[in-house]
Amino acid sequence: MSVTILYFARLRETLGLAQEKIELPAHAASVAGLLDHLRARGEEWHTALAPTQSYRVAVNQDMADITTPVQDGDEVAIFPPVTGG
Amino acid sequence: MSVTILYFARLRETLGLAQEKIELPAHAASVAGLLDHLRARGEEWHTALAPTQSYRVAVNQDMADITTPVQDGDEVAIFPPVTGG
Amino acid sequence: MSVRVQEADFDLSTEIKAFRAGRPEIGAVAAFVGLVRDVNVGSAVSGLTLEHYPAMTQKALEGIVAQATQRWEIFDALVIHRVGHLQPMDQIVLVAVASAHRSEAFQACEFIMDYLKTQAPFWKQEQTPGGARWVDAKASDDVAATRWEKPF
Amino acid sequence: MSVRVQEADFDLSTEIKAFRAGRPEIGAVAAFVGLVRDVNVGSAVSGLTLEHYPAMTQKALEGIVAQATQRWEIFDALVIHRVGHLQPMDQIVLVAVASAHRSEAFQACEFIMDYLKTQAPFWKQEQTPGGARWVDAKASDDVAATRWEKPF
Repeated sequence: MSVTILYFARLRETLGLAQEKIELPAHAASVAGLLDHLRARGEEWHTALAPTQSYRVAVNQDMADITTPVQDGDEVAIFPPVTGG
Repeated sequence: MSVTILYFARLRETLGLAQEKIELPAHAASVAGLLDHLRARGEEWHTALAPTQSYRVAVNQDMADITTPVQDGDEVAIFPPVTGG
Repeated sequence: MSVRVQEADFDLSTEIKAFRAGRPEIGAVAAFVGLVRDVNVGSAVSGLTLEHYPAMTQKALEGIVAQATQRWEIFDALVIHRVGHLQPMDQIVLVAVASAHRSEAFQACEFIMDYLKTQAPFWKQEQTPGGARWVDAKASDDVAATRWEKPF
Repeated sequence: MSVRVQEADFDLSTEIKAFRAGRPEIGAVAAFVGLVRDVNVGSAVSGLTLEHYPAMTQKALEGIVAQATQRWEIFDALVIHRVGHLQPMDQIVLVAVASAHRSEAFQACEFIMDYLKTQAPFWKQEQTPGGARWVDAKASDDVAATRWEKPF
């Protein structure tokens, strides 16, 4: 299935990427599965998205957690804790 | 001793008086003494200034209670609970 | 610290701009505006007259602001309170507090309003279809002021 | 309910006037303005860039305001948040809440700010003498947001 991923702020700079479209295997159809899939890309991804790092994930513009399902056509955003206001 | 008394809002209307200067006997030199002195003026005063009524007293523009001393030249104000803001 | 009692209306932007001019250390301004409502305690209100005790008002308000300044880390506080004749939707009072961070500004602003409501010598008389009537103090205002006495 | 994300500055009086126009049932407006400080975490700050996630920002802010509206008896709430390049003393955010009485307006206004700080997808990058740096989220903001989860 096809998923759009957006990266923001410091995470966008660390990973050198603002947006991508990926094919996600059906067995990875959750935020946890998607993160595992991305971490497998190598050291930089493994470190930036380690569970001990502070970051947030939104699925279709709603705050999500690792159990949130990811479906074909979803927009997933990964970003540092927010600092507006 | 000479004391200026100010009345405000509903109390001013009830007593029909905005301001007066009175001679207060030395034995009445506190808010409690002053109130007793005023209550002795008659039924209307006795009722309006009964301890069960809701009103406040300020001495020299500071909120006071019945133990607050009253001295020669003081300005005492008697008024309903405040309703600003 | 600035405290003003006046008949004239005030402009929020003008007051807040003057209040924080040249002070880039301010990160937060909490403000409260009290307004004349067209209904109160079940009656239509066509107007309001605010009476006060001039010699005491300024002193009482400055005392309240001084307490807030001692209690919270704030840079400054502003109080403007109107007196005289007002109509529904008119502004009655402005309290603004400036600080580095928002929590202190919110707390000090609410504290000043709660104390102003119970300590500052203002009285409201409303014009209603049944005639003029003095507004009674609310027990809820005493409760609101009392909660600041708790240690924290 | 009105939520706006914009690069342009806003005028406090204009916004509050529009917000409460023709609504004489409003007795209280609590407002908060967040400003760019010239110093943060020990460094001089010469400017700020605010990035956001446009598709999510509006939805997140409307969700926060909807929660406040369900939770407190308020008439209306307004949120304006700026994005792009800002300088010290510039306005960043305005939150205003209108209600009949002050307590609800204060609480809902602070609630919206606390949730905005932890839930709305904005990120600040500061320009300092040591270069640009992303602002870290504050643990104190998480604590501030958590306290609204308590029953009351």
